Amino acid sequence: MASLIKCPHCGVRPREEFSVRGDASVVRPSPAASDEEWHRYVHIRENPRGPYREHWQHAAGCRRWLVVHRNNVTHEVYDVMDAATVAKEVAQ
Amino acid sequence: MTSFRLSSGGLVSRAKPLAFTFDGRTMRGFEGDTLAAAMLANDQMLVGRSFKYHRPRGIVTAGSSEPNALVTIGSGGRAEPNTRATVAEIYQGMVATSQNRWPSLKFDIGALNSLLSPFLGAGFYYKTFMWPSAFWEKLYEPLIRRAAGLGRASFEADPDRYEKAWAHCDLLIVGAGPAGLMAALTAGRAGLRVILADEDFRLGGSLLSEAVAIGDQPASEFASSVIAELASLPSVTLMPRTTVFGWYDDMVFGAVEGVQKHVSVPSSDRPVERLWRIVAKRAILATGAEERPLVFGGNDRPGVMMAGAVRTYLNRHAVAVGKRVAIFTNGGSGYRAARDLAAQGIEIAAIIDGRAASTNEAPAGVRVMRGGSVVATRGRHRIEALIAERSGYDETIACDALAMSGGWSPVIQLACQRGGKPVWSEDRQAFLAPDVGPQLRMAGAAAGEESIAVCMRHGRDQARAALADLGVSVPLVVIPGVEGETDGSFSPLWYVPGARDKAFVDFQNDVHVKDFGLAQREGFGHIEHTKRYTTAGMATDQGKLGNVNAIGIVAGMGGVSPADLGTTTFRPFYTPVSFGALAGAEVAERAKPVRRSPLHEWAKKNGAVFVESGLWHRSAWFSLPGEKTWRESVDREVLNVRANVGLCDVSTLGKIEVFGKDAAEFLNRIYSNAMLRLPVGKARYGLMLREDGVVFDDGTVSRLGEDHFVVTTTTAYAGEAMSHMEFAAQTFWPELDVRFVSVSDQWAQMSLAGPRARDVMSQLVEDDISNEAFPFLGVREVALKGGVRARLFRISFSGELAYELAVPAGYGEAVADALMEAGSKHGICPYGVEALNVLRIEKGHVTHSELDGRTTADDVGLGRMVSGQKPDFIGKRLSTRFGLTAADRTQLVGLKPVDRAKELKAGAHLLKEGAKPSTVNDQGHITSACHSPVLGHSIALAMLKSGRERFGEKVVVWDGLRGEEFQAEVCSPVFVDPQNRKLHL
Amino acid sequence: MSLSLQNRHALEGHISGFSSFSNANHLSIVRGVAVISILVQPQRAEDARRALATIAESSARSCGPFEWLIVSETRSADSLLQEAISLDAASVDQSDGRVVMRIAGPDVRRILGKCVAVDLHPDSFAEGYSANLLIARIGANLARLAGDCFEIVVDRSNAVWLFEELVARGREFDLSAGFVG
Amino acid sequence: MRYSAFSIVKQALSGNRNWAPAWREPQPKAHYDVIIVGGGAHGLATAYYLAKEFSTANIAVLEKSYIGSGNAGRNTTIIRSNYMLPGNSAFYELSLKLWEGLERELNYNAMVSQRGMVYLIHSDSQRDAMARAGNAMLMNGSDAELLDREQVRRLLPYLNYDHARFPILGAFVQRRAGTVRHDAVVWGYARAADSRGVDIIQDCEVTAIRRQDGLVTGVETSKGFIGCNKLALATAGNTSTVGRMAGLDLPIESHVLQAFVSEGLKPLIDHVIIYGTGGHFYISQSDKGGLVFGADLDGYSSYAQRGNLAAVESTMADGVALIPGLSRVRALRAWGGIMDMTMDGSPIIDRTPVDNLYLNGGWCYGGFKATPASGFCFAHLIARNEPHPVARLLRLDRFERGFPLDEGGKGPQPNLQ
Repeated sequence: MASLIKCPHCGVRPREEFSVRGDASVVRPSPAASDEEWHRYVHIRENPRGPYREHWQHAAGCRRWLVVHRNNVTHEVYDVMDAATVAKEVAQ
Repeated sequence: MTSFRLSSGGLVSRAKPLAFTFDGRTMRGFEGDTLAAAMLANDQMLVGRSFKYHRPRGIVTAGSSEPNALVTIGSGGRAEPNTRATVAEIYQGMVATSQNRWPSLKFDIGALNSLLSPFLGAGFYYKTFMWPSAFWEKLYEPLIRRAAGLGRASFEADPDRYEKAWAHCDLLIVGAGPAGLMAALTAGRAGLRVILADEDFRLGGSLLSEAVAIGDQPASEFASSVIAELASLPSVTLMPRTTVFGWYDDMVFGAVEGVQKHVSVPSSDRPVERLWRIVAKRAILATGAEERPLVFGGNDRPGVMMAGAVRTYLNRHAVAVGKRVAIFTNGGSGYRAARDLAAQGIEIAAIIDGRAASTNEAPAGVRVMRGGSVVATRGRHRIEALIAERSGYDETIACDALAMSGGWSPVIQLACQRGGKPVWSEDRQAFLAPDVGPQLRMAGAAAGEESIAVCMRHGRDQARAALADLGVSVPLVVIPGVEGETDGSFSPLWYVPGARDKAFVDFQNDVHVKDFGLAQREGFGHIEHTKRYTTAGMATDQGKLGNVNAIGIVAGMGGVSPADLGTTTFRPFYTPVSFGALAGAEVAERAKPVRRSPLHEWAKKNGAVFVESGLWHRSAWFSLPGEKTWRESVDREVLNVRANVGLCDVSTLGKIEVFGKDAAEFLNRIYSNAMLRLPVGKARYGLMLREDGVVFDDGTVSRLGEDHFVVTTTTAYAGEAMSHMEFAAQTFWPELDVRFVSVSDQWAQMSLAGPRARDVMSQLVEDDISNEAFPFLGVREVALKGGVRARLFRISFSGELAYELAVPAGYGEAVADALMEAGSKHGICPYGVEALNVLRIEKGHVTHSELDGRTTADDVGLGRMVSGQKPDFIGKRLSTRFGLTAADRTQLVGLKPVDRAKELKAGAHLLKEGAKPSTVNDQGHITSACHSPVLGHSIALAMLKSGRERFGEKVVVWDGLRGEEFQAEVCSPVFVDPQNRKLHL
Repeated sequence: MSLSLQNRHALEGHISGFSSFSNANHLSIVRGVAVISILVQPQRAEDARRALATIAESSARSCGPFEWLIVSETRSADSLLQEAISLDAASVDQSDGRVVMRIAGPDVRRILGKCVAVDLHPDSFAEGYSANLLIARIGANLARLAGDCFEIVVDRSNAVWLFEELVARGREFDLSAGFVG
Repeated sequence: MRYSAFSIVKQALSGNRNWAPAWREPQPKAHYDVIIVGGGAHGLATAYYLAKEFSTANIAVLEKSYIGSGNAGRNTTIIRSNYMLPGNSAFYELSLKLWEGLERELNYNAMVSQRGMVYLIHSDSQRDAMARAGNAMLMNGSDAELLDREQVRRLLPYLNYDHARFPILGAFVQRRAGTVRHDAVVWGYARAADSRGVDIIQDCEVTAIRRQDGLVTGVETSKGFIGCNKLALATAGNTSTVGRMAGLDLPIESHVLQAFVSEGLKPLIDHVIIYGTGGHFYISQSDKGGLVFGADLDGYSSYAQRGNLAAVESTMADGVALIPGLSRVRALRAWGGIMDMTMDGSPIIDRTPVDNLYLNGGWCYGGFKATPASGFCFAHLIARNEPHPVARLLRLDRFERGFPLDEGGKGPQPNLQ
């Protein structure tokens, strides 16, 4: 994953085409959520070793945000999905 | 004369002699020689001095693991220190120079260190040089630094070019020896995309050094015929002179190709080196095996060489390393060397075999001392004799070279670069590659195989297995028989007891067996500690020769198996890679891409001085004849804008076109201020926050239609703002119908500012742009005379009556010319970003100097732009955290020096009067400062604790860095037209 | 004030040192190309993809799952924007914001292999395929027009940079360059 | 055994056979007053200062591998204190002062070399930011200077002045900054701590933290259970993993940062040089002759201790852009360290919601230079149960309360810090 990422829209692309934002497991709380929930969303990270979901943008390609599901020890990629698809699933 | 060129044979082109120099002495070699081979042919065995003790050192290997024969090749900007003579291909006129010696290679003052060696054991420097402490930097350290290091690098500019490329294949094969060739043939004949890479300039690997026959051909001819077939296959790419130095994630291999390292005068049309990123579906490492030195007393004397290297020089280069060669071995390799040497009529002084018994046969008439060992060597700059010991009896044997072999270590580095640990094999007495999955397979000697015949079959079979993974089945390549191979097995011998001199493990770093003992005694028993404490394995060869011996020795000292000790970690680069190759063409002015404004040429012809701004070149100011300083130009531009009118290129602003029925709702959530009910035909200043409530970026939002907006961002944040909006649209609110695309490049955008702006603009625009028809913050599409459609925005950064005109980029220059012409009678001038900055400071407008990623909207006086009404927008919730709303936060203020002659500078801090400069007393700092030509003195914007309550107070501007301390008066940050009358003219 | 406004190509004044003949490997800078961006809602992407392929005298270049560039040498941007309306797509003229280059010749893959990371083997980058990607460190759209002919659509501000990079990478193969159209 | 020139001579005369081990290899006791998890430079320094300055007896340092196996041995060895914000500046300045006396303090030559740091300036806004930081440092009693372009050219004539993509406008200089031999810091603190009775236990991995009634009672390890009165975590690279054993929620994301060393060369570069606008690159030369250099995070969450080629290439390119003469110098080795990046780029030395559990972590890539102050302040916190004055803002709750220490102004995005 650190050299090549398979974009679900564009195919295999070099890491240089992507920018990384961070943990994709945190979900933006609703406006009604507590201060504590908002703080945790912005600041607290589980930061596990092993399987991990991370937001990457295919910045020099389709410009879609992706959820890269991968292992942060072996760098193996399990799958890459469009982040909007994931967000809609989470919302349901 | 001891080492010499044979009168015939070898794989060199005797018809192509080449002259080169070593330390000023002219020597001759042939095309096909390495520098080491050619030096040996010229009887030059002494090539360098060791790192610590400056002991004389000779050529040890015939390949990339060479620890000693490091020379500087070339001169001036082409000087390359630490180049291994054993791999450097000679060319006509090559200049090679020895290193780490003074005044000369033969007489080196540094060799006195040898006398001090009892005091210079591992880690001695940690224990001394501590007093007095000031002496470390001034005396001890400079001495150590001068003594350390190897070659000398040049700071002269490199005249040559480099570049990078990508390659893709089904099967990458690293190493073109017996296994690699058969693997390539197997996959190539089946039509697969194959890349066969080898660090050598001639493909064939060990077959080039062998005297055996394969089928009915000599080994090297067999190799040539296979290579010829591979070259004829369209899907096969042969890459000689290409070192695969790293295995990275996702089957990407880094490799460096020497394109013109072997030519006298490189062509400027091609690079000297090319970096390859090779993407392979499968890979086979057929990287061979490294012969292990034997660790015995005096094993570093010039003339002591690896047995395999002796054979390479003999069979491939037709160079005999000596006339009377002794052999010290613990396996079959020594006997092979003896056989090949004898076949060329070289005298064998003796074979000293560390094993009590073996099946290996010596050539007829050669004495074999079984169960013997070498305990010392003699000779000054070259071995003259060795002292062998057997059963307690010494014997001095005269020789002029000593071929040693301690067995073989498979070359597995690449396979272990991604976390896999080498696995000790009791059976092979070697570390083998771990199972790293089916994508990467080891073949041949790299997998621990021994004979050529087995390696060839293994290469073929591993290729078949790799292709089977890819779902391809291929026919068997028929492999001819190998004649004349002998048993190459060995028994491990980590070090030879009874050494009478230092027994080196790491030649280059001068690490000998006693250093390991000391490290053990002092508690540095973990192999990583041993490495770091003794520096074994940290030289330019990265322990290729010595590490396995080091592990064997340390394991022995601890009474454990090498399996228990493990290895140190293999990391890129397999062999060192030049900065140039890794940088490629990204050098000098082309280090980063350059973006050009569509008004670049217009600015240039108007005398612009450009400044780097991110990747852009922007016009900083426009110099007129007679103006001596940039300040003169900027002051003139500012005054002209305030008095008449000026034209500024603002094309670099980010411009994003936003569409969709939810576009307004989306922008309302992205910006902290209200956007939902922005009328069509109107622009609004907008503020974006980060989710933590701190200001992210600012810009304008213009509504072009009910569902159609165009927003601008700052130049610096254009990319980030776009990504931020995309992230929000795609992951927070994918249900909204909002679509946007960057139109930054479509529009040339210019700001026309000043009281005469309308007079100028109206000459170009067909539409009515009177103040009534087109008031402040109006936006509309207009038709320019001449038929071009444009967008006109009545917005102002300068505080003057101003327009921003956006025209299709190709018309930018023509329109700017037309504005200049229309403005000529109104006194128009072009102005740059420096004047723009002065204009905005005078007006108290913030930029990223104030919005520095720590400030809130309220800090910079824009608290009203954070809507309390909207249910949700990015940054809303965390913007109310206690610390972000604390009363003593710094706030934006203006500053005027009390003594008007003083110059305020950004970065100065603020103190209360009478307060000592200290962190506790720090009241804030100046964010932006300039000379205001309107006010006639220096002004500044500053962040000051509770600043808005302190207008009129005098504070001390403290700038210890530049030796300034003076009073300034706190004032409103708006220095010019605080009632904004001019905006509405 | 009467005006006659000239459109200036981004590479005007930047192409020099080449003879008027093209070599086997040649880089053409195409003038007067209409380029528009098309953006559709995700649920309409499939319909749009099919419809875009039918727009006369133009080619659709894929930029992302819901975004295309429509490129035409013969039609005007306005007429292409009209087509977009019938597709219920958002569209915007980018003709001045993009520069179109074509690179062709027997060594074109070797030249482009120095600039792009994707595999240009016809099995993976077939004729008619197009995509946004990094080329010589900047983003652009690359399309394969034929076996040894590729078209690049690049942002205007990056056009000089990309042109210079391609020329430098092509020196080894005698790449020539010039305007067409 | 005291180290000195005399001891070297004396030992040499007896064949170097009588050197004592630098530290013992004790078996863990059943219980300690303080257990420090993590035998890196910070953990060992903490143990040393606890024993020496705060008279704490009965301390153990538990290391899962060999001491110094983490980031202590994977950095670019630079020490400096050019921090701008209150909360960081005093802390890093204390660290620099402690470095200055380290050798005599430890009787171990860690080769603290105050070679000076030259941070290049390539834009007006960068100069303004540097001036702000420099004045903050001077106010705090540290040293800082601004050089103009010609002064930089005289000091470092080999930089790219005439063909630079981003011209050099000047430089920010801290003369007291420099380099330290990183492994020697680990060994020096270990030896000094050991001599004060600290048990350094290697190959002892903590697998669980045992708690009872809201307090830590000890740790489960690969060598069995070990009890303690106070538990202190200094496990950079694994802060989240170990913290989770005690239920800590941390504002940390772990990233990989690569560093590099070149082949050994005769003295070439005499300073620490940093290039930070337009590109990113920092370099110094070790006493052994290798150029030690690095640049940015690879940019993604990783515990792999190895990086990707793209980051290698951009590092080298920025290096050649700055120093064209590096073109033909060869890089020898690349390695990766795990950076525990916080949400503001600054570290944490604080108590935790568990009363007798203390946290030292989130060092981002500033951990090495912080070693002495980190150890000193952490020891203070553990012994006195209150923060050392210079570390009082390095709090865990600063994010929730809105007091981030964001030197870079990048916001809560760890890979940009």
